[in-house]
Amino acid sequence: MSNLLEIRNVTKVYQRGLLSAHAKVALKEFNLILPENDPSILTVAGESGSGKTTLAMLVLGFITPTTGEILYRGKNITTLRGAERMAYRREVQAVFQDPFAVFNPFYTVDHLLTVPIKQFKLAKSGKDARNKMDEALTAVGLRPEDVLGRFPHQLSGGQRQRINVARALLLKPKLLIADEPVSMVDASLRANILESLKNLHRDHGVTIIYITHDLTTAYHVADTITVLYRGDVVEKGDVETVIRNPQHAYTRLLVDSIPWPNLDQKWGQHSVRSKESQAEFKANAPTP
Amino acid sequence: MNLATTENASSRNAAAAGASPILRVQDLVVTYYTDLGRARALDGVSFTLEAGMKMGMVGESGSGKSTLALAMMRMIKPPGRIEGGHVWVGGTDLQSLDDEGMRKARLSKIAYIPQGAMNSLNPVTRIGEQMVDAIKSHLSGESRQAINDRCVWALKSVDLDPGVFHMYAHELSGGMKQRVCIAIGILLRPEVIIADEPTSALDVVTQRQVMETIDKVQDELNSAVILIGHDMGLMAQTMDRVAVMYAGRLVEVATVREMFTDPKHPYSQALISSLPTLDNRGQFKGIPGLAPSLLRLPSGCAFHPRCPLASDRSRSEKPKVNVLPGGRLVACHIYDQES
Amino acid sequence: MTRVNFKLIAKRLSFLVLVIWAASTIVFFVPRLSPRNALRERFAELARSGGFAPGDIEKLITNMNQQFGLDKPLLEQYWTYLGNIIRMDFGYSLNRYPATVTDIISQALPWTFFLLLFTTILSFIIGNLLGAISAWPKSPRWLRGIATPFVLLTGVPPVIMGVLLLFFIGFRLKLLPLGGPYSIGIVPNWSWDFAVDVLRHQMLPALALVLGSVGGWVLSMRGMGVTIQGEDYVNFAEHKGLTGGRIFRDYYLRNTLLPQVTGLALALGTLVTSALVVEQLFGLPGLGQVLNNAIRSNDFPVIYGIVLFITIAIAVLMAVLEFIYPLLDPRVRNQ
Amino acid sequence: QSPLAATAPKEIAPATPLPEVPRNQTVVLGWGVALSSPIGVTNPWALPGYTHQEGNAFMWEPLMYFAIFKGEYVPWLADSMEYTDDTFTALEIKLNKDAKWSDGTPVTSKDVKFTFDGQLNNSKLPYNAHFTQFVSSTDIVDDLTVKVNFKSPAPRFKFEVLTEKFDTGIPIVPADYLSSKPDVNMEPGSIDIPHSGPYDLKAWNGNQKIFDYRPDWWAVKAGRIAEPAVKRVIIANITGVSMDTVAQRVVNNEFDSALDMRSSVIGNILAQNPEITTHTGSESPFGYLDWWPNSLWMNTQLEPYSDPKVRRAMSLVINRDVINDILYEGAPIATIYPFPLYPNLQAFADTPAVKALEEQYQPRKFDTEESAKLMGEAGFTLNGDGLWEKDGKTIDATIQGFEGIHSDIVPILVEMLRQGGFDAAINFGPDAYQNMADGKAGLYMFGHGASLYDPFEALNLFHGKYSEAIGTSAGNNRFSRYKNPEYDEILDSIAPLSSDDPKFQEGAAKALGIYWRDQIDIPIIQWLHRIAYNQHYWKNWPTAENPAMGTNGAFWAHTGLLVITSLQPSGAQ
Amino acid sequence: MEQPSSLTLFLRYLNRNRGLAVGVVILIGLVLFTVIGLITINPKHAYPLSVATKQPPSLKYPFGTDFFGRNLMAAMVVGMWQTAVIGVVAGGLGTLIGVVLGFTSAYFGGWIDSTIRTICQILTPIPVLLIQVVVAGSLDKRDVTILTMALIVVMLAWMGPTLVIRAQVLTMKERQFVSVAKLSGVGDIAIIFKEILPNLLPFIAAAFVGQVFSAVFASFYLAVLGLGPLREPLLGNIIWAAQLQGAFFNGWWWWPIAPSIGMILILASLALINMGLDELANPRVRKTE
Ligand SMILES: Nc1ncnc2c1ncn2[C@@H]1O[C@H](COP(=O)(O)OP(=O)(O)OP(=O)(O)O)[C@@H](O)[C@H]1O
Ligand SMILES: Nc1ncnc2c1ncn2[C@@H]1O[C@H](COP(=O)(O)OP(=O)(O)OP(=O)(O)O)[C@@H](O)[C@H]1O
Ligand SMILES: [Mg+2]
Ligand SMILES: [Mg+2]
Repeated sequence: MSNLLEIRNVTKVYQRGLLSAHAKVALKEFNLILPENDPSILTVAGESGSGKTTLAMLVLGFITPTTGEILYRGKNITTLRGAERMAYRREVQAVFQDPFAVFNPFYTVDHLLTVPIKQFKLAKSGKDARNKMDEALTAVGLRPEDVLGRFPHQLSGGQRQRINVARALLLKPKLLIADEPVSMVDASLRANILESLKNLHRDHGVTIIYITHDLTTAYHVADTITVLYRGDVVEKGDVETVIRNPQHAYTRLLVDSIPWPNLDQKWGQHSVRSKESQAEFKANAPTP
Repeated sequence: MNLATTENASSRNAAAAGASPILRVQDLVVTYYTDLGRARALDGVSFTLEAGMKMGMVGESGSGKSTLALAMMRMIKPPGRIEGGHVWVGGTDLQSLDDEGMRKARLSKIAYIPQGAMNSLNPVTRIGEQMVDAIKSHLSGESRQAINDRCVWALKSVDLDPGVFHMYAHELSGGMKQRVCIAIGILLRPEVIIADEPTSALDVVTQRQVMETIDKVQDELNSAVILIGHDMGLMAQTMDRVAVMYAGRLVEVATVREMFTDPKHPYSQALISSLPTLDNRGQFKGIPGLAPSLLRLPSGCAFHPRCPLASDRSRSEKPKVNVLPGGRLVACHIYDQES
Repeated sequence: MTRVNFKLIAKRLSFLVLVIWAASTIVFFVPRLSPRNALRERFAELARSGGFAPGDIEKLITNMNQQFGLDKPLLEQYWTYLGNIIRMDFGYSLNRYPATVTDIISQALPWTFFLLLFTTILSFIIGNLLGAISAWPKSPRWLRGIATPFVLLTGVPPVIMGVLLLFFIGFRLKLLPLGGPYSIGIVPNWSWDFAVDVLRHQMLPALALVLGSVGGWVLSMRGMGVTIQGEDYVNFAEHKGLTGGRIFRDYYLRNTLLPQVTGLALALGTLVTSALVVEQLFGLPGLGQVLNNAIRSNDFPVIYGIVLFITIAIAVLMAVLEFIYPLLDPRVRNQ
Repeated sequence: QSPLAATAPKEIAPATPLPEVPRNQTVVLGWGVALSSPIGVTNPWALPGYTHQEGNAFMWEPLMYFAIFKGEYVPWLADSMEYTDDTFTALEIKLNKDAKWSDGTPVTSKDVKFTFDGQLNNSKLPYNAHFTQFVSSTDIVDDLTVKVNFKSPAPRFKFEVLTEKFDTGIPIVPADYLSSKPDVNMEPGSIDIPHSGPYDLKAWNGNQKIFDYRPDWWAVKAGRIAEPAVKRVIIANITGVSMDTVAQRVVNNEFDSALDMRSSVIGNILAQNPEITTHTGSESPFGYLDWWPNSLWMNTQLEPYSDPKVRRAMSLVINRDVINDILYEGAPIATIYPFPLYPNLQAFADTPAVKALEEQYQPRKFDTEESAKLMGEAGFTLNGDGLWEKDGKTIDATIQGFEGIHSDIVPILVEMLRQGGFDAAINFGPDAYQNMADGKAGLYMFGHGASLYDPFEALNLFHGKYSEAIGTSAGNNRFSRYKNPEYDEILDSIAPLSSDDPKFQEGAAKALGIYWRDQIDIPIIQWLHRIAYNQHYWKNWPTAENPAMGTNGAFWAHTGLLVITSLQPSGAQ
Repeated sequence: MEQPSSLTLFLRYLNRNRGLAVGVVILIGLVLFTVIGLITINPKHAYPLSVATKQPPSLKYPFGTDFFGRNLMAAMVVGMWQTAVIGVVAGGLGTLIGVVLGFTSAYFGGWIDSTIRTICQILTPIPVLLIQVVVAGSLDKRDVTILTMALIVVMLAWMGPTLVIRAQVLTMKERQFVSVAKLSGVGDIAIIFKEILPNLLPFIAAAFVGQVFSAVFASFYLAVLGLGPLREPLLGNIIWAAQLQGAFFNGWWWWPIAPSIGMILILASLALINMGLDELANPRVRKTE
């Protein structure tokens, strides 16, 4: 059985200056296997600076691991060339956090959809392309005539983020990396977008790596979860188990701090043992 | 243990409910005059709040939450304009004050803790200086010692080491900065505190610490707190009352319990049911359609295009605010007859 | 906390050396690319002004070429020249031989220095205040309007400005002297009267420079100001109920002024060039006038010397500002 | 390290405060004080760097001056200076017995011999060429008598070299002081050097130069002149200052005189201050004739200027009437002669022989058609831009000139040439003179600094023996590089003759004819010095009506000493 | 939602950004003056000896005539045209070099970047105008033409745009749409030209205008020092000539006035436009829409 993606012992160290001794270990000996024929949704959670985006960038091939390797369909992604590389580019896609920054402000939002169609030769004719775009937009609940031909700033955040999801739909990737796709979106829209993502997974068998710091949505979207703390995996497993019964102290603190919109689910139910252990995890707060 | 505190708070709130409100907002109207047209960002908002109460203010982005806060502070800047309404704080009508009077009222009567504390502190002066600044602008007669004591008290109230006094903003973490802002906000023990999304940029753990700080401070001052945000979870965790805004109007105000168990307005209902909880894993129910643009609001009830219960009347007539038993406010035609 | 960062200092110093090297190299080779012979021209000029030519001009030129080392291969001259620069020895003026370039610069420098000091400070203060005021939404309308004419004045080259001032204030109104560093016949001395006399003579040239350079500051300050205006901390200051004056001073001006300080060195660069013309126009015996004469007579040691001197001054000023800046701005203090 | 550099002061500041001298005993002159000479150089033999123009003329004196507008010698250090016979091979000089240096020692034969031997033996000194050509020896007869022996007849040596007028001639230098110096060319002089002139240098910096009168000046006692009224001379620096400002400062009585003005400015100075006068009073052309008539010189060795037809064609497109009209308000300044029309030279120009030649060659003629015809003959054709062209190349007619003095005339010439089809342009760069000297360029605006008394020196400028190859320096400003044996023969035959000799007149006319025939250069204008004399504080400036000492009024010339010492107070406070 | 037409929006923008509007209006005025002038006026009259001399402004000679008999009207037209040529050539070249180097530097990074950046930084403190004066002074006068003037000006004027463009490309490069374009299979070159370059147009325009400004200023400066092509009626040359002939003193005030006002208008309009473009390019400075 072949694996779609395999991450083997990947460590990423950011070097500040050329001579600087201060190196930042953003991700430590990370391992992950995503099988090809069993698409799933995997959540990577963790507080700010824990290495989530670094992981996404590694998988997308935008940065190279310091040690370890990332295999796509059994091949190291840094060595991919020609058609294989094109296939990798096409099959591994992303939805990013900021629904504004992904649009080139110079072009209308169509650009986001037409470029991949052209580059990956997804359509036989202009008409075909237009049909495909309409189809994808409709699938995420947008009316094509409402959004096409507009500039990014003329659309709302929700609309923009859904166009992003539509782009992923259009490309029907094998692997979708969603790096905090709803953190900049209104609470009331989150549900809509996550729903689209889930549909994508269900209807097209797309494997999704859902990156978030928001455990509430993670809990709802994912099958399995990996919790990162300063580049280290502190806990991983089935979502239900991890959220309901966290083992690691950090995970417990995290889960306990989730503001559930539920009057019976108040903060402090899984109480943290002592103030000290909380202080231990006070993320990055310099002592005065 | 925490539940117990909540119980305490609610009983205290119940007691306070009888008292006369410390904050009264009436028919506040704000319009932004933009190139593309007039945007009525606040359309006759009225509510009251008693001392010691915490009210959450939720609503989609652009629904006018920050505008409301700024309007209460009389800090709407061009192209915006306050076009009507009153804000009473403890018997003073802020709209009737002259500019100097309003300046004095800020911070001493009504304090605003801004959205994005990350950038709200002057990067080139020490935190202490910024605190002293604020005190001196209001209490000219205060002695050095008194000023110092006040600052130390405020910093301690928000769980910060008094050493912060001598630090610069860039030396603090996000949570600390947010707490410094709160400390500045309470320096003059204002009667009303408005916090605009104080936690949206923080991660969950810090978020919780900040909310607990606000709680604690309020206990000490017994002022009325308005917390703006769009995270229903946060509201459920910390607030006494929740106000829901939609397109510049207040569509529902209710206690937290009522809001989560029995939302009245169709928008509130949709909002509540779209929330993920531990019990409904994997089910999503978004609100269909899109938020309207303030520039071209739908006629009648602004929510009608997305409302499953919309009637012909919703399409043509703006619903007025109905007062339901227990002081609940709902702006929907459905409840017209009940009042 | 403020540890001396030797690595940074070393880096800045080596950068400084590179700047000086680049400037001296440009200045060395450019005039030599032309087939002209400065010495011959110098003699020619002497001959013309005296109405005669020395008998054996060629022989003289050979002599002088030897004396100035101009007969050596270009590269050898270049090395000698670099060596001399390191010792701050710019050689002799061809035109005013036997005066050395260093002599000439040191005589002229005080005039230019004071003129520039005076005008830089004045235009920095006026320009930044006006710029800040014009970008500050609460400043009175008439005050905001005042900035515009100054911006337009940047379009007036210093020559034109100088001529206009001379014509109207000097010729027509006879308010200020028409030129020269001090009144004719006075011997420089350390007296109050002399200082006043000098100041009166500096007024017009300084005015010409200030009027022309204020606009630059207004513009950059305005850009800065508009940026900072929207900053949350300025808004928060208002929420805190601070008075407008205090917000303007402590929150707005302090933040906008800081980055402007770094612009000082480059502004000085432009100002020096303007001063070149203005000094000439007003007959001030400063670096500008010396340089002008040198250019006209192709007195290249003097040209090198002055251009290099100015470059070094600007580069050093830039480095100094870079070191001082952290002291002014706490944000960059520890890193 | 050069000794001159080591000893030259950087700035001369008086050790004790200078005595107060009221404005009405002070004369203020606008001039460059540190433009071409280094501060502190007062020794006439210091080199390079000495110039008499920046006030140093007030310190040094010659054997004799020449009063050009009276046409007579003014004996000075010398009482007399006579050729011993009419073959002009020896000259006897008798010095004044009262002449003294500023240190109180007398000026003697020793100093004269030292001066002459220096010029003869020191190739760096300006008159070395003259001395080596003519002088064989200088003999001391007694303390006050010197005899100069010539190798060949030198009828003009007394006038050209030993007499100071305009910017030529040599001063006598102190033998004792200079002979004690290891290298006379490297000795700055400063305030220490003994000098015979009446003014002592007191202060000198980039802004001004101050001279104070020395009451024990020998010339008063000797009866050469009355006690001067000017007790202080200040040369105020105006280097690079615009003409407007200088003019205005003259109008404001700040300056008593300043460098000469362009034609356009001088009239307005008079209009604005009635106390100011000029050589011709308030009448055009406001100036006196300088010895420096300007021509468009051409390098006659360089294509196409080597073709007399082209040279003539260029002359034919110059309209001298237009020049007079535009630049000089109709005053007849444009000229056809290579020498200034001083009385004696005017007489020469008016001789029937010269008149006949002028009729024959028509040097003043303006005729574009004839010009075009000549150009056609020379093988040129007009191109699309209306410019003469040969082998696809237009004529490089860039006029080399000097910004400060030619900025009015040269643009006009350029335009006239262009209208005549010559591809003209301007070069006022500092390399202009160099281009003239080495002959790489073809066309130059320059004066003939030669004749004052008779036409010989002017004509001698074109002698073939000075015709250097292109690339080597044209000695003594002889830019034409003209070579014509016929012409040389005429000049050689008149060289030993006195100027009043009829043979001389005849030969000179013939040479002038060749000058016109071959159009060796194109004479353009007489050179005028338009100097403003401010009479608010000082009267008795030399003008046409009041010749005073008979010199020109340029204070910067060698004769400036006579101008300043003859000034009389106007009585203004 | 109905959008106002882009023309209305543009006009409204100009109304908000008054400086830009005024600058553009002045510039259009100058261009019209030059173009109409070139059509209707005999350019020969821009040179000496073509008309009566020293005439004050009149119907026949709106700007008067000068000492040498130029019609100052014609001289202004030709001078403006030549100034424009210098400005556009020098500005264009400088900007082009800046854009190419800036992009190369920022996009490829590494040693290329550090070399280009270091060179720029090293050259920055050197007073450009002085060097230009030295260069112009060293040139053979016959070689000084309108074109060489422009080249002299370009010589040390490309560092500014290079650094600006480089900084912009660097931030652009980090923008997410570039990542998205990569994900869409767009190659490096296409990313530069199709994704990044269009967004830099306001910056490039601003850099261009800034370059034109300094080019015009520098050429004017050189001309006023008498280092320009002297026969040409460049505005600086006319002022230079007027100064040499003592125009103010002689009461020929119109002679230096016309070119001075012309130069002030050109430079002021460019300064205003540059300021306006700055506002357009920098969203933080951009006034709210
Ligand atoms: N280019 C870089 N150079 C140096 N350090 C970096 C770089 N990018 C990220 N880091 C550091 O690596 C760590 C992990 O960063 P990363 O962006 O992966 O965190 P994250 O989990 O995505 O955080 P967030 O929730 O804030 O997006 C952080 O400490 C960050 O400061
Ligand atoms: N300065 C302004 N100019 C024009 N329109 C404005 C301005 N400020 C706010 N608005 C408009 O007013 C409306 C209300 O804005 P407001 O900032 O109060 O919303 P909000 O509820 O605080 O949103 P968020 O949750 O995003 O902070 C929005 O539609 C916004 O576009
Ligand atoms: Mg991230
Ligand atoms: Mg808000």
